[in-house]
Amino acid sequence: GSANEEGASGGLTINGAGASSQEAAQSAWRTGFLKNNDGTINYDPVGSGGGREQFTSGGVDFAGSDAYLDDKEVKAAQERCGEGGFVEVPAYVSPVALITNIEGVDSIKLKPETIAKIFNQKITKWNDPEIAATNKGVDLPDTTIVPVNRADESGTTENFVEYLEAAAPEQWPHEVSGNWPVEGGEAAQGTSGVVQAVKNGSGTIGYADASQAGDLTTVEVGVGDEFVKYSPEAAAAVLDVSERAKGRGEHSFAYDLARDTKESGTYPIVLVSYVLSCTNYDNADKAAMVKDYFNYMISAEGQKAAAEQAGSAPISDELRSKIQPAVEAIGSSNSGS
Amino acid sequence: MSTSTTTPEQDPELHTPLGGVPLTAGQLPRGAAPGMLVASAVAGLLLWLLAGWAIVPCALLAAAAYVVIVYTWSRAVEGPRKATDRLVTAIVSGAFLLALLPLISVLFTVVSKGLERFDAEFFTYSMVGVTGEGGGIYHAMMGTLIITGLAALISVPIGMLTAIYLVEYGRGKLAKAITFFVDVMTGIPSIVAGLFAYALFVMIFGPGVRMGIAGAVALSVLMIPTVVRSTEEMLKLVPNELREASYALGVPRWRTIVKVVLPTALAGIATGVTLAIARVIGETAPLLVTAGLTDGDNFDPFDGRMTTLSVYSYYEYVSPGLFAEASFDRAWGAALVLIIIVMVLNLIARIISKLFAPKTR
Amino acid sequence: MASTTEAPPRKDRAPQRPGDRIFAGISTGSGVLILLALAGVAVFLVTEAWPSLTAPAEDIPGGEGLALYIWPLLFGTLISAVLALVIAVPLAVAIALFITHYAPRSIAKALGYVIDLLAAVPSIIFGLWGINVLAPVTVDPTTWLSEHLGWIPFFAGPASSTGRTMLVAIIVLAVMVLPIITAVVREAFTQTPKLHEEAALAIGSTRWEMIRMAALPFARSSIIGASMLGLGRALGETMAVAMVLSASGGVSFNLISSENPPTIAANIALQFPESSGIAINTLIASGLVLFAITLVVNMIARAVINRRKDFSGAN
Amino acid sequence: MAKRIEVKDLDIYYDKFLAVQGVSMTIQPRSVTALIGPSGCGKSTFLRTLNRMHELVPNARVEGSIVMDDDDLYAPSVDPVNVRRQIGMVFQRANPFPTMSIYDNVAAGLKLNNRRLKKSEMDDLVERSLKSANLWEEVKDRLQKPGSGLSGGQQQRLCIARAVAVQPEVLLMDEPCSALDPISTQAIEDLMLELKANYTIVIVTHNMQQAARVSDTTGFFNLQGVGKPGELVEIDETTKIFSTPSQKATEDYISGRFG
Amino acid sequence: MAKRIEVKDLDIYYDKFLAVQGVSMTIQPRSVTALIGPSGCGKSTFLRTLNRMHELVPNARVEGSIVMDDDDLYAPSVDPVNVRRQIGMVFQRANPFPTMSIYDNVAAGLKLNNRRLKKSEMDDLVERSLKSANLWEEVKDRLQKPGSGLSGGQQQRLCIARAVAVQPEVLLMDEPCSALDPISTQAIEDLMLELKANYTIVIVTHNMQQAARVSDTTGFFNLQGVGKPGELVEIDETTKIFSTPSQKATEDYISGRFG
Ligand SMILES: Nc1ncnc2c1ncn2[C@@H]1O[C@H](COP(=O)(O)OP(=O)(O)OP(=O)(O)O)[C@@H](O)[C@H]1O
Ligand SMILES: Nc1ncnc2c1ncn2[C@@H]1O[C@H](COP(=O)(O)OP(=O)(O)OP(=O)(O)O)[C@@H](O)[C@H]1O
Ligand SMILES: [Mg+2]
Ligand SMILES: [Mg+2]
Repeated sequence: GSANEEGASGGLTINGAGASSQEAAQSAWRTGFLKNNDGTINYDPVGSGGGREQFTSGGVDFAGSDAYLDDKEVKAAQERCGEGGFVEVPAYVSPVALITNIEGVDSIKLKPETIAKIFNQKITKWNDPEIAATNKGVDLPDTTIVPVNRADESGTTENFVEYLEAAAPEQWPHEVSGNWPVEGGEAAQGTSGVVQAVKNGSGTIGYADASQAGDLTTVEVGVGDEFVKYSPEAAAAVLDVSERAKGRGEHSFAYDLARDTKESGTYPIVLVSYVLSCTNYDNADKAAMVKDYFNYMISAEGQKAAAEQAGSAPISDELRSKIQPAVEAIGSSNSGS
Repeated sequence: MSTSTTTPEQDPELHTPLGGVPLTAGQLPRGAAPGMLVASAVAGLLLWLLAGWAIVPCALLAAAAYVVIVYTWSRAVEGPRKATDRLVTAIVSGAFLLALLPLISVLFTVVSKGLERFDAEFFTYSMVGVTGEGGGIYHAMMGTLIITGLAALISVPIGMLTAIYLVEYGRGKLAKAITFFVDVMTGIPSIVAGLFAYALFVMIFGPGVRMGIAGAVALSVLMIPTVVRSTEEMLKLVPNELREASYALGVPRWRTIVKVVLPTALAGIATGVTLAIARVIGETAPLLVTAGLTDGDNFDPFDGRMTTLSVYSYYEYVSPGLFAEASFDRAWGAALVLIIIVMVLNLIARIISKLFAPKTR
Repeated sequence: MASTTEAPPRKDRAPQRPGDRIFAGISTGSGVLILLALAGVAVFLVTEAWPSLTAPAEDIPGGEGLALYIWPLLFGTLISAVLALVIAVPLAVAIALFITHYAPRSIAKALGYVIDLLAAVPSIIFGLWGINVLAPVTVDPTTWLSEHLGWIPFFAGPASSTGRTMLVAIIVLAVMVLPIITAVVREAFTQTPKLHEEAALAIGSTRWEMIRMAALPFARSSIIGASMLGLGRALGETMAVAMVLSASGGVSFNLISSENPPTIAANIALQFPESSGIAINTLIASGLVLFAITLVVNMIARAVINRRKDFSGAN
Repeated sequence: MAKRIEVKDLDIYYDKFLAVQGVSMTIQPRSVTALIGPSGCGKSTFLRTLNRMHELVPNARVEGSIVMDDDDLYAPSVDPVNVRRQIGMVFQRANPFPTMSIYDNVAAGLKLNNRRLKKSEMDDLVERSLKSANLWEEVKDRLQKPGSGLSGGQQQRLCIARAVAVQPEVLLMDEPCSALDPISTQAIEDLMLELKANYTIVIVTHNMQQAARVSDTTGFFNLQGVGKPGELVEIDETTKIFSTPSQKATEDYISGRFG
Repeated sequence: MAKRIEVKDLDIYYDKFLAVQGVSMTIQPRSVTALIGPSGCGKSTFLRTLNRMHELVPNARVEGSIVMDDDDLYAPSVDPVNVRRQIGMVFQRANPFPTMSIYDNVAAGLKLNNRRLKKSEMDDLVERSLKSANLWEEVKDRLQKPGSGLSGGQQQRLCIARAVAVQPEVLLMDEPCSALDPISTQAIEDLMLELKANYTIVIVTHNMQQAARVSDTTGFFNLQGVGKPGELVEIDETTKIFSTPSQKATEDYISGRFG
């Protein structure tokens, strides 16, 4: 252990908790940030709910969350942070890939309606005419479709379901939540569980963080008249066409994503994960460190590090310029002392 | 003689031997059973290799064939009792082999995947500043030892004393209640234990508290019932005769317990304690909410986050990022280390119990 | 010359020497401490669960009320734990017997150690092993079962194509509790007095009859105790089940499809991290139910043990 | 029916410790053979080799041969279960099964051999066995109580009843009367005299008068000294041993008449 | 040093079963009191009440009083541990500690009570105790071996040595010689005669001759019938009991002289 640098002892510690989807990115940010700064940063991947709860109760200095705060939480957060309110910015954007394991098929295109029908178990065979229609020239087998979903409540599910509801409202009558609403599919824990299940099964299709798709076949998703394969740029593009949610304070950049976009070159199934902090900390050093850390996270450099480590999609410069002022607002009322 | 009233009455029937089978009659030929075993195994192998059946049905079939043939043959030649004995022998040995399958499979999986990262860096570095490849588990290893050690320090005395209370002192309502609720405690899901410990520490230290000792408390909630139960069972097996022998020497009860009862039951208790440790050392959820997760070394259980091997391994596995291979290697390596730690503990427990165990058998 | 008057006459009924009183005191204290801790857990559970107990049905996740939310979980918990125990207990007893009574003396110890190794494997490894190794292996046999024995409710099918079924969860649980039960039972078997084993052999018992006459009755209470320990473990096991089981269905005896009821503990682990508000209360309420179940099951087991208390092997 | 047992050059070991050396004797059928000798000389050890109980002690071994009628008890083809089935034993230390009721203790052996015994027959046999061990009157009202709640002598008699119930052909008894009062002792002695019409009986006793009263043949075991193995010094007709023993050691032992 | 024990109207219960009823007797200091009677009449039970071992059986109770010198043994203020320190006991069934070596078994009374002696003193005490139980010669070479590897009689003597080693003021012995050969029996009887100069000794024996040889006072227990409690029929000087007992029952029992 002697090889480790001072660690906990050197400088300040700031603690975070929240979405486990951000864990890999947080690790990259932490490492990158601490190369040039002193101190310690911890991040407990207890889940978005836990992260938000601990943030609003004052247990942690910052939080990561796959969903933005709801109204009740906004109030709690404002109460915790006091005067200046809280900072809520998207920092982690990750495309959600549809992964399949169908014998003899290594590329497949699906329209949103078809995807909804598949996951709603209305289409049950891979050689269904509806699938065949968008996959001319692909030799689709006569196997049963096994849809794989997340067993645990997750931001990935919530974002995917949101997409289905927006892009194929007719075929997807279910309510949006982090819980998978359809019974009878294959359920697996965590991203790795879904990937595992898709890999081990046959005729399987699932949704997972694109970074974990590995060598599984990914679905090209129908957007407007074209089919888009996931890519970081295509994913990040969604944020640029989306609306910012209103009435949540000036430093809150929560987005209602335009899932039904027809915009060419956007990949609409994305997970957007936020980081949360207060604008005001009693401890000036801490405030400075949080601010620096947030700055690093959204910086081009930070986004690149996350992309390299966690496979996320870097946010666009345009978005960065929009959210930068919120991060700049972090400070301390005790800064004089 | 004045004892005529109690003289047993004449009883011709009882007083003639039943006459049994001749000593050598009704024996399967020597080597019959092993021979049959080999024959069924070979038949199974043939089915597998030549007929191309799957290995599992082949093995099952071979085992079933062996059992049936030996049983019927023995029943015909040696009679039902001997046949049953052979049947049970086959079943018991078969059960043992069956249990070895998952064990071998699990160990093979862990060792083959875990050995990948058994290098010096792995054992001497923490995860500070590590992205992608490299990195080590030193911090998590120490965290595991500290937190589990503390948990054992809390639960072993409490658990053993409670078991002693239940077996040696406990009468009446209190004892009943304790026995009963200890059982109930075995069913607490680990995450609930973690949340409970967290809530407890929040009451004392305020929200967001993360410290090693909170993790140890959470683990204790899970560990105590195992310690109590296994110790209790072992104490109950100590013959009353020994307690009486000690009391008769004017030895007070507590000394009798400490010096006679406990040493007699020690081997079993040691096994129970290691089981309890093994039960909790692999917990993740309760530790994440109480002790948290950190990249660096922190060996102070009363301040700040501590990583344990299981939590480390779990999160290396579930959120590997793009360098999944490196992450998975670390996850499996940590798991292997975890198993080795428990093995060593087990070994120590065995040595302890050997040193103090009854020298009878 | 020590005399009984040495101790000043006291009014209390059971005079004890200080050592005894201290020892009895601390051991009673530990027991009480456990009760307090448990009371703490219970209070924690009840207060945390309370909002969901009083909440209107449509606020509970699933929208059909607490009872309907928990019932499949409860069912899944019970069926997995009970069946795991049904597999594990006979196996564990058999293994313990093998080690103590069948295996050659020279290697028996080593064998015991080998089985203890299983206890050393953390849950997540069992989870990983279940997904990676066991589940794929079961796909073919379960397909066969659903085709040929489909009339048995357990094997109704259709068989899962990934093998992440209740059956696999049960097997994993069984493997997990096996070493716990084995270890305790094995110790009980080794403690069986030679005197009684010899008594049985001397009336001409075969090895198995001797075991039935002397070893099994002697270890009876330990077997039940160990099973309770195993049951607790199986009921409360979180991570392995969460990882292995494809929990996407409701109440069903079908063990081999991909639609399985989740278990309470696994469900808490799965849903807790991303939950907030009433959903968390609901999860805790399900924990409370698990608590109650353990209570009832143990009540029954205790009753069974106490029925033959006089016939304890310690006499 | 009753069996003759021929012992030749028997050496008995506990691991490396030679406990008994070079015993040769013939145990006559339809008779009572008594074994006497000082404590620790190997009587129990020897008795336990006769029905292959000795080999249950870890690392214990036997060299030499024991032949019953024409079968070598230690031949590889012989199943010790059959041996013990035919050669019953009462131990020095009473060992009723603590987990069984008094009734079940006696019935334990019966259930093994005649499974299909009717309840009434079973009751009958249990009653008769207990009667012959002179225990029936004392326990008939509490047959379903555990066997461990009996007095020392009652436990001993329970073990005798258990051994008799299976009707073996040879009965080995290790100090069966040591815990018994004169009345029960008399009853057990009567039982032995009755049984010897059909059985072969070997008893170990410290009570010379008892040996003189019940046995036809008496064997005297002795030790040369501490740490030395026990040996069979002399075996002969009981009357001869107690009147004109041929060995000085025997005479010395007998003449210090106690008991 | 030696104590007088006064028993008055003692009723002894096992749960609801009245095992012994209405016993009153005086046990004289510096003497040997023998208790005789048929098996199951409550001798052991009675003996175990004298040092409060009886209450260790679950639900067992005692009514009446036992006074030693001037202390009521069952007074609420009396610590049973102190009682047992002063009143030692040898059990009917030998029970050496299996966890301990032979040496430690003898030293158990001291070691378990944490009374520290110098190594040499302890060695000395162990040797003396073993010698007085006539076991020294047989075990001196294997003092560190487990006590359970001894023969039945050796175990019994080991237990006697263990009881003697703590030098109690009263010594209760439940059939101490039942598993012993005449030579050891003689040695134990000698020991009793020696000890009685300073101790109070109570023995239970089935052996009338032994009672006659060693005891000063003899008490006869009997049962009225099956299921009835045991009673003390008569207690008197040994010579008187064995020559002119005042009760018919005593005479009947004595006259069937066995053993
Ligand atoms: N633990 C017990 N529970 C219930 N009853 C018991 C218990 N121990 C003994 N008894 C009964 O109490 C009575 C007296 O038993 P006790 O052991 O005192 O007899 P004893 O005179 O010592 O006989 P023995 O000479 O055979 O040793 C007997 O009827 C016996 O069955
Ligand atoms: N399990 C054992 N392990 C080692 N030595 C033993 C064992 N059992 C007995 N011995 C030794 O073997 C010798 C013979 O013992 P055995 O029990 O045969 O004596 P015994 O003649 O029956 O004596 P007793 O009359 O006291 O019962 C003794 O020296 C004894 O210490
Ligand atoms: Mg003997
Ligand atoms: Mg008695």
